[in-house]
Amino acid sequence: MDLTTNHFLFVSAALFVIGMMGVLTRRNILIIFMCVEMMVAAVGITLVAFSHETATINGQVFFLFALAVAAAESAVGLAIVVALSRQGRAPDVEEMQTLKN
Amino acid sequence: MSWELVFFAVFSAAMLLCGLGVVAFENPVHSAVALVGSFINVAALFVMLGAEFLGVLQIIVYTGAVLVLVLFTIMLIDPTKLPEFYVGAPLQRFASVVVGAILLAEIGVAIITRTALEQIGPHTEAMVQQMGGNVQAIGQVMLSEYALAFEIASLVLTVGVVGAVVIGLPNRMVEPNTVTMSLGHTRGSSDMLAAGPKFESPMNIPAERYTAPVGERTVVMTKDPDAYTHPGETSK
Amino acid sequence: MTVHLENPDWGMVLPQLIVLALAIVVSLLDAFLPREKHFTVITGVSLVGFGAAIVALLTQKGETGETFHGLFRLDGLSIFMNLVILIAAVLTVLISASYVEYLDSKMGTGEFYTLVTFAVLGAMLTASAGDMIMIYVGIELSSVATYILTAFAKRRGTSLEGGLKYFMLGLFASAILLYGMAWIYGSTASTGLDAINASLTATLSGEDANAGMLFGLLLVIVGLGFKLAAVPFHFWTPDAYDGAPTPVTGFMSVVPKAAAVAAMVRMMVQGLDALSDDWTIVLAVLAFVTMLFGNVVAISQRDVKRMLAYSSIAHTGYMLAGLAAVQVVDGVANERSVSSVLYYLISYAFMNIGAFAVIVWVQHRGQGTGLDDFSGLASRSPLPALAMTIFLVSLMGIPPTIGFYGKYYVIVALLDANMLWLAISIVVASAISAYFYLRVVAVMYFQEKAADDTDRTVVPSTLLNVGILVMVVGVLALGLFSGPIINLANDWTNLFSIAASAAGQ
Amino acid sequence: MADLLYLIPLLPLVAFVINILWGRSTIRGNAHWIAIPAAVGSWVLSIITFREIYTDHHAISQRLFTWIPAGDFNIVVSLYADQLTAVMLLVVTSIGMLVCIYSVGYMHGEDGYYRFYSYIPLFIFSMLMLVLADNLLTLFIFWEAVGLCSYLLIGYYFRRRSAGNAAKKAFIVNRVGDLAFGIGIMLTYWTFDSIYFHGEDGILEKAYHFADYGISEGTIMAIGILLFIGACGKSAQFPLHIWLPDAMEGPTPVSALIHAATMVTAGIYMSARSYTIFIGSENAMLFVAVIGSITAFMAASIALTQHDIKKVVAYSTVSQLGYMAFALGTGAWVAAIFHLMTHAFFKGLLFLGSGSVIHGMHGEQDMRKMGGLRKHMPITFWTFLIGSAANAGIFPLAGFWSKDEIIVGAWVSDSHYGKVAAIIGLCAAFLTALYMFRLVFLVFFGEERFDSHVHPHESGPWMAVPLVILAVASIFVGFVGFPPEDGAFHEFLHHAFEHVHGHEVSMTMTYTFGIVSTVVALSGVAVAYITYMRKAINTDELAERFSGIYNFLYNKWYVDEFFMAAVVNPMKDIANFLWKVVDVRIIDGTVNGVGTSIVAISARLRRVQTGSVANYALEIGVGMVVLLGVFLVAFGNLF
Repeated sequence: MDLTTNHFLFVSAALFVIGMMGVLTRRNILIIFMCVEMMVAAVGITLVAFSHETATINGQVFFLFALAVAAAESAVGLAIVVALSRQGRAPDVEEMQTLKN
Repeated sequence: MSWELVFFAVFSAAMLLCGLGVVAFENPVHSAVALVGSFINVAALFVMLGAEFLGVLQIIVYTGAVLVLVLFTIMLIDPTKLPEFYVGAPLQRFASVVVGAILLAEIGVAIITRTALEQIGPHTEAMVQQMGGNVQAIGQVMLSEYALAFEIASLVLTVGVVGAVVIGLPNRMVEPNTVTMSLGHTRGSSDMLAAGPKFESPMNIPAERYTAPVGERTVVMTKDPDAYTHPGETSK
Repeated sequence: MTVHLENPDWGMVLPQLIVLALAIVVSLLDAFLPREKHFTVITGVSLVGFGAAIVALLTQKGETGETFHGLFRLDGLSIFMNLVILIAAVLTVLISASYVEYLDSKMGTGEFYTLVTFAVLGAMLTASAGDMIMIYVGIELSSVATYILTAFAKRRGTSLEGGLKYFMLGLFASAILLYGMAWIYGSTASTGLDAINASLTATLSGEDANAGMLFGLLLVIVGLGFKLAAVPFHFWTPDAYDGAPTPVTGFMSVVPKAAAVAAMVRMMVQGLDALSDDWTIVLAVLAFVTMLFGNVVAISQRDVKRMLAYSSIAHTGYMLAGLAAVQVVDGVANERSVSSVLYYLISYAFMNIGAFAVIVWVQHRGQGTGLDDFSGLASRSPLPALAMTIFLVSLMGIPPTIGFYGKYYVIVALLDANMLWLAISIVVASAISAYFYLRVVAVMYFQEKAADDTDRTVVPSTLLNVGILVMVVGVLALGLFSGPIINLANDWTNLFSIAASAAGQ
Repeated sequence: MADLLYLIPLLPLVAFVINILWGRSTIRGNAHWIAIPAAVGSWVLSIITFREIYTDHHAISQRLFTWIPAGDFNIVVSLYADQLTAVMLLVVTSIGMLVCIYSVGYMHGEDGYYRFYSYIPLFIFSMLMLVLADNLLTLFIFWEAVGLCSYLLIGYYFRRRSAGNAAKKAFIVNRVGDLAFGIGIMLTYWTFDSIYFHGEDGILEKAYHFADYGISEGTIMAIGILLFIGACGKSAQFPLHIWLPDAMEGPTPVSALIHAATMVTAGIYMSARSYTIFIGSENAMLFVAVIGSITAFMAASIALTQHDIKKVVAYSTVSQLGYMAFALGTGAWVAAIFHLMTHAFFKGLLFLGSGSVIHGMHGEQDMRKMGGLRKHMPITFWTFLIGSAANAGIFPLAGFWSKDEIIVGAWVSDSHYGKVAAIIGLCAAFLTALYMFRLVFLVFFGEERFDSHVHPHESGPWMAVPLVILAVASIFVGFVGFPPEDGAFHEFLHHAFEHVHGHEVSMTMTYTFGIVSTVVALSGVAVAYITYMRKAINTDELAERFSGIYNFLYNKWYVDEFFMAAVVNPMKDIANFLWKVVDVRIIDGTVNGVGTSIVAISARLRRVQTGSVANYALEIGVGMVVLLGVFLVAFGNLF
C-alpha cells in the first residue's frame, strides 16, 4: 500500500471534524478558538495535499494567507476575552444568552 | 509497507490524539499544550508533503506566537471564573457527535469518489528543487502573482491590531465626569424578558435619566441598567 | 527561473486606493488630532474620501480589464458592487456621526471610521476579486472589521455579546468556506476563477460533476451563506444586529452582505458556471427557506431593531432567488438574474439603512428600539414617522418605492428562468412581511405614548437628518428612474468577456 | 423650449411638495405664496410652448426616462405636446392660475388652508401630466391622479357628512367609468400591440389603417365604446353624470377649476386624443353622439328647476359637456375642443362669480333667498352677466361661436343622426338661455328676499380681479374661431387631427345657423325675462299644473333613484349575502386560520434562536450536513 493523497485527505477530514466537535461542545471561549484553529490547520493539510498532488504551489500560498488571517482573528478574539474579563464576566458561551429569540 | 506510511501513521495518529485531547481536557492549559502537540504533527505532515516552509511557519506562528498569547490570556483570567467543561445539554453533545460522524462519512465519500488530478502543475519536485527549494518557490509566487493578496493580508493584520486595541484597552475615550448613556437595548425581545434584565447589573441603579448640555460633553443616561456593566465609570 | 514582476495598472484600483488612503488618513487623524476636533474633521474627511472614491469609480464606467496577475478585475459587476458599497458607506457615515460621538457609551470616532473604512475596503476588494484567495482575504478583511464594529460599544454587555457571537460563528464559517475553497482548488488545480471555470469545463465536458467538486461547491455555499445570513446559517444575524450599535447594524446589513453577494456571484457565476445545474437548485432551495423563515419569525418580534434583523434575513432570500435564476447555457447567462440582484442590493441599501437611520433618530431622542418606543411617533414628530413609513413600505415592496422595483426585477428574472414557484413564493413572503412592517406603521400612527415618557432632544443630529432625507429621496426617486441603474447593472455580463478575450489571445 | 417642457408640470409638483411638508408647521397662511408663483410659472411656460408650436407647426416631445425597462414591455415616460395639448396646457394653466389667485380671498381663514394650496397644485400637476402624456398608460395613471385630487377636494370640508358622501359618490361613479377605461386600454394594447398614441406604430396610425393590420371593425368599435364609457365617468355624461352636481360640496374655486374647466373635460380630451379609433367605427361615433345629445338636453332641462345656484351652474356644465360629446360624435373634433376652451373660460367665470355671490351672502346658496344683488355687488353682477350671456350663446360672446359651430358641424355631418343632434342642440340652447337668465334675474334683480341680518358685500380685489380677467376673456376668446370653420383656431388645431376630412360649409349655411341660434338664445332670454322679471307667468302655478314633468325634472330625471333601485340595492343585498355567508364564514375563517397559524408558527420558530452559541454552531452544522447529504446523493455520481 502506497501513501496517496487520499490518506492525507482522510486525516485532514478527521482533524476538521474533531475541531468542529470541539466548537459544538465546549463552553470555554478560548478552547473554542483553539478548536477553530485546529479546523484551519486541517484545511491546511487538505490544501497542501492537493498542492502536492497537482504540483501547483497555489495551495500552499493559500494556506499562508489563511494563516495570516487566522492570526489576526485570534488577536481580536483574545481581545474580546480580555474585555469580558474586565467586566468581570467569564469567557463562557453559555453565559452569553441575553440576546435570544 | 514503506517507511513513509509508517511515519504518516505515527504523525497523524499523534495529531488526531492531541486534537481529541484539545476537545477533551478539562483544564484549558492542558488543552493548549495538546494543541501544541497537534500542530507540531501537522507541521510534520506538511514536511512530508514537501511544504517545508509551511511546516516551519506552522510551528513559529501557531505554537510560537498564537498559543503563547492564548496561554497568557488563560493565565489572566481568574481561575475561579473558568467555565464548566461542556455545554449543558446532553442532547447537544450527542447531536454533535452524530453530526460529526455524518460529516466525516460525507467527506469520506467525497474523497473516495473524487477524480484525482495528477501532477498537472508546473511546480513538480524537480522544478522546485531547481528554483532553490520550497521557500523560494513560495516566495516567488506569493510576491509576484499574489502580491495584491499579500498586501491585503497585511491590512487584515492591521485591522486585527486596531480591533484588539479598540476592544481590549480600557475605555480611554471616557472622561471621568461623564455619565454613561444607554439607549434601551433590550435583552432579547421575548415578552418575559422585556419586564427586566435577565441578570442583575453589578450596580443596582434604577432606571433614571438626566439631561445635561452637550457642549460640556456630559450626556444623558436612560432606562437600561445593562449599560452599567462596568462599575466605576458610571458614577458622576 | 525568472520572477514575473509586472507593473500593475494602478488606474484600475484607483477607487480602492482612495479608500485605503482614507483609512490611513483617518487613523492618523485619530492619533494626532485633538479630541474635540475629531467629530467634525474625521466625519468631513470620511465623506470627502468616499465621495472621491465614488467619483473615481464612475470614471471607470464601461471599462473592463484585469491586473495584479488577474487577482483584481475591473468589470461591470465590480463597478456596480463597488458603487453600492460606497453609497452604503456614505450613508453609514451620515447616520453614525452623531451616534458615535454622543450616544451608547461614547465610542471613539476615529477608530470607528477607521474600521468602517477597512470593512468597506474589504468588501470592495471582494467585489473586484478574480481569484479565490482574493475573495477569501477580502471577505475576511471586511468581516474582521465588522466583528469589531459589532462589539464597538463594548461597555454595553449586549454589544460585546453580539460581537462575540458573530465573531465565533464567523470563524467557524470561515473555516468551512476555506475547506470548500480547498476542495475546489483540489478539483481544478487552480485558484483563479477563470482558470477554475476553464478547468471544470474541460474536465466535465458534459458529464455530471463528481463528488469532490460538489463537496467544495456546497461547502462554499455554506460559508458564503453564513456571511449572507441565509437560513439555516443565519443564527448570528438577529443577535449581532440586535447587540451592535444601531448605525453599525445598518452598515453590516448592507456592506458585508454586498461583499458576500459579490463573492457568491464571482464564485458561482464566474468560477463554477459549469456546475450551474447543481447550484441553481441549491440556491433556489436556500432562497425559499430563507425568505419564508425570515418573514415568519419577524412576525413575533417586539423589538424593531431585531425585527429588521429578521427582515434582512428575508431580503437575503430575495437576493438568492434572483441569483438562482442564472442559467448559464453555453457561456450565456440569464442577463436579468444578476442585474436584478444588483438592483436589489442598491434598493436594499437605501431602504434598510434608512429604516435603521430612523431608529437611530429615535434613539437620539432618548428612546429605545422597542415597538413601544415608536408608539405615537407620528403625532410627536411626523416627518421621521413619514420617513419610516416610506422605508417600511419600500421594504414591503409596494410601488412606487424602490423596493417594489427590486422585487419586480427579481420576479421577472425568475419568470425568465421558468422558476414560477420561486416567484410565487416571493409574493407570498412579501404578503407575510406586510404583517410586521405595517404593525410598526400602525404603532407610530395609531397608538399614544405614555405621557410621562416624553422625548428629549439631547444631541444635535443634523447630519442624521440629512441622511434620512437623502434616503427618502432615493427610495422614492430611484425606483421611478430605475432605467439607468438597471442599464448599469446589465453591464455585469462583460465579466465573461475578459476570459473570452484572454482565451482568444 | 423643448428641453424645458418638463418644467411645466414640475413647478406645481414642487409647490405641492413644499406645502404638504411644511404647510402645517411653518407656512400656514402663506401657502398661496408657494402655489401662485408655481402656477404663474407654468402659465408663462405654457404660453412659450404654445408660441413655439404655433410658429413651428410641429409637436414637441421630450423623453424623460425609461420607467420599466423590462423586456418587450418597456415604458418610456416622455412628454408630448402637439397643438391639442398646447390648447389644453393654456386652458389648464390659465384657469389654474386664476383660481389660485381667487382662492386667496375665498378660502381666507379656512381650516387647512395649506391643505387646499397643496391639493390644487397637485391637481394642476396631474392634469398637466394627463394632457402631456404620450401613451395611454401614463394618461390613465394621471387620470386616476386627477380623480384622487378631485376626491380630496370634494371632501375638503370632511367634517360635513354630505361632503364625505359626495366625495365617495364621485369616486365610486368614476370607478365604473375607469373600469371600462382600463379594459379599453388592455384591449388597445392587445389589439395594436402598443400603448403610444403617436409615431409609425402608434395607436393613431394603426387605428386609422386598421384594416391593413387585420383588425376587425368590431374590435375598433369595442375599444371606442369602452374608452368613451371611461370618458363618460370623468366628463359626466349620461348616465354617469350623477356625481358632478353632488361634487359641488367642495369649495367653489375647486368647482370652477376641476368640475367645470379642466378635469371634467379630460374625457373629451381623451376621446379627441384617440380620435382615429372613433373615426374607424361609425357605431362608436353614433354612441358618442347619442349619449352627448341626451346629456346636453337632459341636464339643461334639469337646470331649469333647481334652486341652488351652484347646482344650476353644475347642470349647465353637464349640459355643455354633452355639447362637446356630441360634437365629437358627429365628427366636429375641432369644434369640440373649441367649445372646451371657451367653456372653460365662461364656466370658470360663472363658478367664480357664484362663489363671489355665496361669499357675499355668507354661505347662502339658495336663489330663492337672494335677489337684487346688482346694487350690492356690481363687479360680480357685470362679470356674471357676461358669463351668462356667453353660456347662453349670445352674439358675439365666446359661447356663441363655439356652440354655433357644434350645431353646424352636427347638421352637415355624414351620420343621419347629425341633423337630429343639431335640433336637440338648438332646443338645449333655448333651455340654456332660459335657465341662465332665470338665474341672473333671480339673483341680481327683483326684490331682496334675504334675511335682514345678511348684508351682501362686494368681494375684495383677490376675487374681483380674476373675475374681470375671465369676463374679458369670455368676451374675446371666441374671436380666435372667426370666421367660423376657418378661423385661426382651426388653422392651428387641424394639424392635430390630420386624418379628419372636413366638410365644406357654405357661407349661407353659416349665416343661417348663426341667425337661428341667436334667435333661439334671445327667445330664451325673453321667456326668462317675461317669467321672472315681469312675473307674467306664475311659475308655481305652472309647476303645479305640470307637476308630473316638474317633479320629473326637479328630481333630475330620477337617475339617482334608478341607480339606487337597479344597482345599489341589489348590490347591497348581494354584498350582504357575500359578507355574512361567504366572507365571514368561509374566507375569513380561512384567512384568519392561516394568519393565526403563521403567528403560532412564528412563535415556535423564534425559539430556535436560543441565544447559545453552541446551539447555533450545532444548527449550522446540521444544516451543512443535511445540505451536503441531500445534494451529494442527488447530484453526485455516487451510485
